[in-house]
Amino acid sequence: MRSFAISEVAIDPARLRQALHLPQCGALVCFEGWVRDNHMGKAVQALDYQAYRELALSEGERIMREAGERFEIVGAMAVHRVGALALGDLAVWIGVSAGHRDAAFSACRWVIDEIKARVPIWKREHYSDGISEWLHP
Amino acid sequence: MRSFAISEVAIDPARLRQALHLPQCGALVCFEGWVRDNHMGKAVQALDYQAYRELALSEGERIMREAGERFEIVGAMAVHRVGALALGDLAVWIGVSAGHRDAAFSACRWVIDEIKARVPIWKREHYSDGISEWLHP
Amino acid sequence: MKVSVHYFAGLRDRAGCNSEEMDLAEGTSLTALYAQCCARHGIDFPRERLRVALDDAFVSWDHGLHDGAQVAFLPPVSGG
Amino acid sequence: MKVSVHYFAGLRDRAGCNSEEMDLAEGTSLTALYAQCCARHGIDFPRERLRVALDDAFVSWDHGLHDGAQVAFLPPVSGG
Repeated sequence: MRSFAISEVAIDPARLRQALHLPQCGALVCFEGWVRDNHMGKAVQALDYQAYRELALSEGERIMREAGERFEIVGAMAVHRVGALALGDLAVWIGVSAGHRDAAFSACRWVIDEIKARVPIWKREHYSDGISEWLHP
Repeated sequence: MRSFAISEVAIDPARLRQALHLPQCGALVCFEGWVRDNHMGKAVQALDYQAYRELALSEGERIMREAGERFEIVGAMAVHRVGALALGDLAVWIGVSAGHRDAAFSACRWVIDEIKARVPIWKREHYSDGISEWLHP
Repeated sequence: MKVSVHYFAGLRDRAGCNSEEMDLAEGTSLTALYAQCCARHGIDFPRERLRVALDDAFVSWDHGLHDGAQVAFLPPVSGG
Repeated sequence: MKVSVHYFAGLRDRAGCNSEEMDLAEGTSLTALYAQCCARHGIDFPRERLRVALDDAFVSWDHGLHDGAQVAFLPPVSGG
């Protein structure tokens, strides 16, 4: 199972995790990216994610497919939140199940790195000084 | 927060994860080790974990403390199940939260590797051919 | 030929719209289109830092344009 | 002196008990104690592959024994 999704509503890790629970798997590695209260020393109050939806979905699916070719994994799912998020909200969830932990760790790490580098989604941070800006690293 | 626990009852990942949810964290990495249906080509039906409880707890706590010294993390928790487990049961859960994903991934991986190498807990696998044996790798 | 140009993130703020229709001379290139968009909206984002997508797929900057094309100029992404 | 010996996993199966009390001559070493346990229960697990714990802490094999000591011979672990 491979899937990449974009969600306008809160991500539910418990439900996603359940779908990766397969008898031949000994390992699940999950990554959760949360909205944290600071960025480069500036206090963050909230943020928005904006996606180029069609291209984000196809590029996301491509990443999940590539993960299955590069690593000995069984299941892999990723969900990225879009819209307005508050401090502590879950922005991205990735789960990878595998026979052994090595592949699960490597693939999960690879997937988040590729999502951050390739998927057309942008973040705008709202700082406590009233300024907000799109991050274009 | 650092903690290591041994549990005679089913581990609850949702509750554990919640405790690691801290405002300065941008990343959570969780590892789950499940009872899988095969080991080295043999069909597994169930397994037992046996612990030297006092020493397992002190060695586990030492690992969690060392993780906090080696990596830039905020929270770290690990729970190891003991007793009789069925296929698909959760045997070990580890969660590490951090400002950034790099430390969370590295520390989570390090903790499970150290637990497997150092904590006095043993696994006995019950195979479908009726044989059962303690693993002493 | 008519094309639609889609803007995201910082470029959307600068353009003041999600997308717009533009009427182009036959043979207009993607780089020339981007230059027109920059001139129209005062965009100063260097082209070298952008990726470009045509009809919901990444393409290279020397890819041709066609009537009805959906074009998007994509600033460096910051998801995750 | 009296010591308690605790067994785990494969050693427990072989010894047929979780733990036992043993009465030792003063100055008995951990390696000599392990040899006695092996002889008594037909254990053939090589000492080099075991760790040893005294009073719930890992110790080296040349650590001394005392009256009332809690000793555990630990096969390679397989948790996780």
